[in-house]
Amino acid sequence: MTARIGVVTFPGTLDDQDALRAARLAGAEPVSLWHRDKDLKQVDAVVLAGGFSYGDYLRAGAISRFSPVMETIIEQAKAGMPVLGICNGFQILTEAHLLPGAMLRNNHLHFICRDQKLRVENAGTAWTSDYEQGQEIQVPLKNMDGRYVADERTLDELEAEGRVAFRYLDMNPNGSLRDIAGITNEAGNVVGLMPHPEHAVEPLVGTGRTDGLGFFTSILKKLVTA
Amino acid sequence: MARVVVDVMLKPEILDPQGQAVQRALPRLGFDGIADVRQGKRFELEVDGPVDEAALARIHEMAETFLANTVIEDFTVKVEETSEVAGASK
Amino acid sequence: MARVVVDVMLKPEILDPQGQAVQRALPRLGFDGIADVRQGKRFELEVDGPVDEAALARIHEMAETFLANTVIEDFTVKVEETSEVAGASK
Amino acid sequence: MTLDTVKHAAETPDVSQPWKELGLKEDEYARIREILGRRPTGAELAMYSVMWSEHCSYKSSKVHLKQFGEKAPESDALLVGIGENAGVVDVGQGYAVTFKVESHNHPSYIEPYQGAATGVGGIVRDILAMGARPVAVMDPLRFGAADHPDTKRVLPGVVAGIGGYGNCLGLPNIGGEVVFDSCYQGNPLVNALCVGVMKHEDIHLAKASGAGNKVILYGARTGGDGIGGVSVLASETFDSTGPSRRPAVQVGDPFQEKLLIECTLEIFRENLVDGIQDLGGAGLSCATSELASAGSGGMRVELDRVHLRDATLSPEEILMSESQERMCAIVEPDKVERFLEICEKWDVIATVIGEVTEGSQLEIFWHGEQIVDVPPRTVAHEGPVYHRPYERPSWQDALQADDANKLPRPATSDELKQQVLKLVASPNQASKSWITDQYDRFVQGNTILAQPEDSGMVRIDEESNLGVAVATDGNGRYAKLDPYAGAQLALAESYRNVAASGAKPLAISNCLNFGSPEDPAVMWQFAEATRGLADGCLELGTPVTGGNVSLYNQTGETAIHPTPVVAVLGVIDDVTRRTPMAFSEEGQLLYLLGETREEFGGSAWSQVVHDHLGGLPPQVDLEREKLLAEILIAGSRDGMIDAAHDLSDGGLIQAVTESCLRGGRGARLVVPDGLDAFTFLFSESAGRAVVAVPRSEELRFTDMCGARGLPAVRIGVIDGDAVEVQGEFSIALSELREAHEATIPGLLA
Ligand SMILES: Nc1ncnc2c1ncn2[C@@H]1O[C@H](COP(=O)(O)OP(=O)(O)O)[C@@H](O)[C@H]1O
Ligand SMILES: [Mg+2]
Repeated sequence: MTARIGVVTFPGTLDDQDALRAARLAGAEPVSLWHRDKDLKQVDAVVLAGGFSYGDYLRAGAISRFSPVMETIIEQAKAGMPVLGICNGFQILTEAHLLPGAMLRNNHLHFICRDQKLRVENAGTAWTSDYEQGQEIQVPLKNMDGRYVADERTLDELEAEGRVAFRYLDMNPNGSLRDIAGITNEAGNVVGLMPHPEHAVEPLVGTGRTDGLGFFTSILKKLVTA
Repeated sequence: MARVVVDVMLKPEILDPQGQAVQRALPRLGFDGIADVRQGKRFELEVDGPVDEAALARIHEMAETFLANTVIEDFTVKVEETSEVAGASK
Repeated sequence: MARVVVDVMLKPEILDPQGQAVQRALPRLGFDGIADVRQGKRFELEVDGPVDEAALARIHEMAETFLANTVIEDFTVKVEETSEVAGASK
Repeated sequence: MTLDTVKHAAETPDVSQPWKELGLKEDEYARIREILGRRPTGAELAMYSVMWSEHCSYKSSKVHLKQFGEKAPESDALLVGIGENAGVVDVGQGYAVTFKVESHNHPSYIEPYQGAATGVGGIVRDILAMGARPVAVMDPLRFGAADHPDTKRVLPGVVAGIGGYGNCLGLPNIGGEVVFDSCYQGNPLVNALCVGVMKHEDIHLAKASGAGNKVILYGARTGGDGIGGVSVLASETFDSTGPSRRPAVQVGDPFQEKLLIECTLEIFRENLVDGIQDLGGAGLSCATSELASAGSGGMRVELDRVHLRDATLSPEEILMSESQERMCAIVEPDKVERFLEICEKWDVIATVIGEVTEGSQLEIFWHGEQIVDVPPRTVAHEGPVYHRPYERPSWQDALQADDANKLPRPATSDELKQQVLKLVASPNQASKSWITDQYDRFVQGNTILAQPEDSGMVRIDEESNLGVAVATDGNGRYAKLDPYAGAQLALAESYRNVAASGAKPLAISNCLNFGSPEDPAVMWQFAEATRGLADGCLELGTPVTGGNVSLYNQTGETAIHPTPVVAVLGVIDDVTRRTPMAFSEEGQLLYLLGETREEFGGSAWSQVVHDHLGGLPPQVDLEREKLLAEILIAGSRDGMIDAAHDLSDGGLIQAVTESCLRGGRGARLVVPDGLDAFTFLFSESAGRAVVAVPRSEELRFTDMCGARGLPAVRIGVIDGDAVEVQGEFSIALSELREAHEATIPGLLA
């Protein structure tokens, strides 16, 4: 039996199909979840996909965070269910205070789309166990509000506890503090990052790399062996 | 140093998708009784030197030509007094 | 119908590239003497019914939980009087 | 305020009406009276005036555009031709692809962000209205001089608008163009293209039939957008208590459009619509009259049912409003409930505003009183047709006589090298990644190729790997020198770009950007360009599926260069066989395909080095283009070539530089016998491409070219980290990269 990975569609979510495809390619059973339903259809893990939910109006993720599906997700995440937030999903997780800090407009004020190099700083989370600690990967990045900020104390804490999960390499594309590309919660089940692993799962499309598949194989292994 | 605030809002007849999205979300969050929401920009300018007529005229021009796009936006210029609970003048 | 204005600004310690970009452009456009610019958001809420203590308390809560993200932003709530040259209260 | 009802109009024949202010000519107004047998009501006048405008009626261009139909090549690929929202092409395996380019030039000058954003929104709805899921966008752009201060206002706004809207819709941007020329200073061109995919059986048309079927308006509320002109009517026909000024600018809400797309696709999936039309220019006037005109019966609309954003709008204004993100559907009565349910699911407002009737008239009511009673065809399809006078301009001969081939050429190798560096750094030839990095090219996970590749390519079937490729091109400088040849060169270049990626060109769309049709010289350019394009399409066997005309692109007496932008759509059976442009394998051989002549008229070299425009553009040989395309496609399919890049602006050296930079490898080039280094590097002869051939395939490849009669000459090898032209110069890749990539950020950042 394989694991069921749910992908939430909010109004304005864009990368839900890609996340479902990535889950399928990794061998999981992809399940679509709808923002108005509190019911998670018995999924084992949830991906909050990228896009512009509610147009990114007010603040990216600010409106989605209050949707019915999030009520259940917040509750379940606190109880240990694995949740991965990609881009807009990461923004939703910070707005929901499942992850600390906040996401702001890129420091150069433009949308940026590029092939981005990252270092996996924590290979111990639910979503990164298939990577080596310190492994360098390259996946697409595309965002308008990708600048990660938090106060110094929080940043120090994140560093000290190894909760900076990914760091930008070569170039910081949006002004994120301490080159942070993604973080995890204390328990390691909730992970958020700006770049898009779900766009790097097939050799031909996008940038032609498959460096992102590891997120989905990591969680699958964890769930199936659990 | 004095502070001048320029508020820029979409003209009333122009679609404000952001304000609409906020308004539509409010009842879901349990906030009723808000008939309309418009979202605009607020610029806080710290001015060197005195905020006299001439300075205000320049800021007005700056708002008109740069801070606001008067094809779709209106603006107001106010001098902010030192206190937070300040009076405002146009 | 009364209008309540919520102003949301980034906390002073948070980098504001939008404000900076505005400030950097000013000298090029011939506007000197502006030492700093911060850009924030202004929400104009049209409130059904009276804006009494209770209503203001609700709006304050709405600002705190929704209109602003207090991790990075500060906000103020003001009732706007009918006149344009209005007094402001926090 | 008295309502100008049909009854009132019949009783008051002598009321004076502001037809002139609405842009109608005296004879046009007379014709409206003749059609109706009375004076039009205010609402009718509003409808006719906007539907008979140049933009909606194509009254100046129609007689020329006819050729696209008359000269259409035989093609089994065309499922829906010109005349619908967009043409539809059969790409095999049961799939149909629809694509179209449109302009949003004037609005983008006034308000760059919103003008460009709503341009994207509009073309996406056109594609959606055909029944297709939009899968990609492209944006051919023209701006004034790169260093002009106003370009700094217009360009960043336009780019942010295109990105802001397209990114938020989740449509990958897979290509476009950015060209600078002072002729576009007061008239930037913002063209936008969208591609959509569906199954054959999903094709939908814009027609209203079946008496009793409901007319549903859904999407955004209707506000006062884009009706500046019609307000004249509100204030002149009636008392002036209403708001005096309406905004001419429309503001887009891409979030709303995203919901509209998903909602509409779900409605299609459940087969709930009979006919459908997007609301674009001329809003409800256009949608209702076109749906009724194309259908079998009449239509009755209760205009007061329309959901408004601004309660003070007059009925005329509601009819004219160009509020974005709206669609109009014809739905059978028993399907209405489900239709509305789906709209509710997606938070989309929907209203039944009328129904299809037995009659033949379009009738519109306002709180029970009739304000419109017209034969819909007379509004939508039988507008005025002009045979505007045209004449070859007196200056054309002198322009062509000013031969670019006689310009001074570089005298030394060092000068040659300096000119190469100047060329690759010039704004038109420089890297556009500062712009294209603001566009999402990965979303939907099907992008095979995107900028800066020759064409944009998306996979449309994950199982079979079927894909489509699209390229857009247009060279206003060539077209200025010779509009007939210029249009064919745009076609040829776009065709070549698609083939260079390994796809087979099938059909075209176009956007014809010209000056004022009232100027006989401009009209001549237009006539020549359309004739050239129609002849070219016939010869290449690629039918025109649709397009758009933008006239009056001029400042005072000065028109822009005639700028026909041509988009070619191609199909590739297996996207794993696509040919990228990057030279990435050390040791592979470089072949130049086609024939190089001394052709510098309109060239990038003549512009960059001499600021010159004169002479004749490169010769067109469409038979050769076809042959070249066949070789490029066969070479890709059979694994004989690993990279290909077509030659166009800037000639060979530009193409080699781009391919080397993309692959991060250098090249050693040898000037072939019979050519001098200057001509070899800078000539812009058409019908050429450079390809990288693995050594093991060399013989097979040259045999194929030899057998087919395509000139193919070995010009060098991929090697090292410099571009070296033997006996002339060597430039390090790092230096080329700096030259090529620093320009645009330097101008705009
Ligand atoms: N505005 C734009 N949007 C997207 N892609 C663009 C844009 N402008 C240029 N490009 C891309 O940059 C590349 C180079 O452009 P160009 O030099 O015009 O190509 P070509 O000479 O093949 O027509 C192409 O892939 C083109 O699609
Ligand atoms: Mg090309």
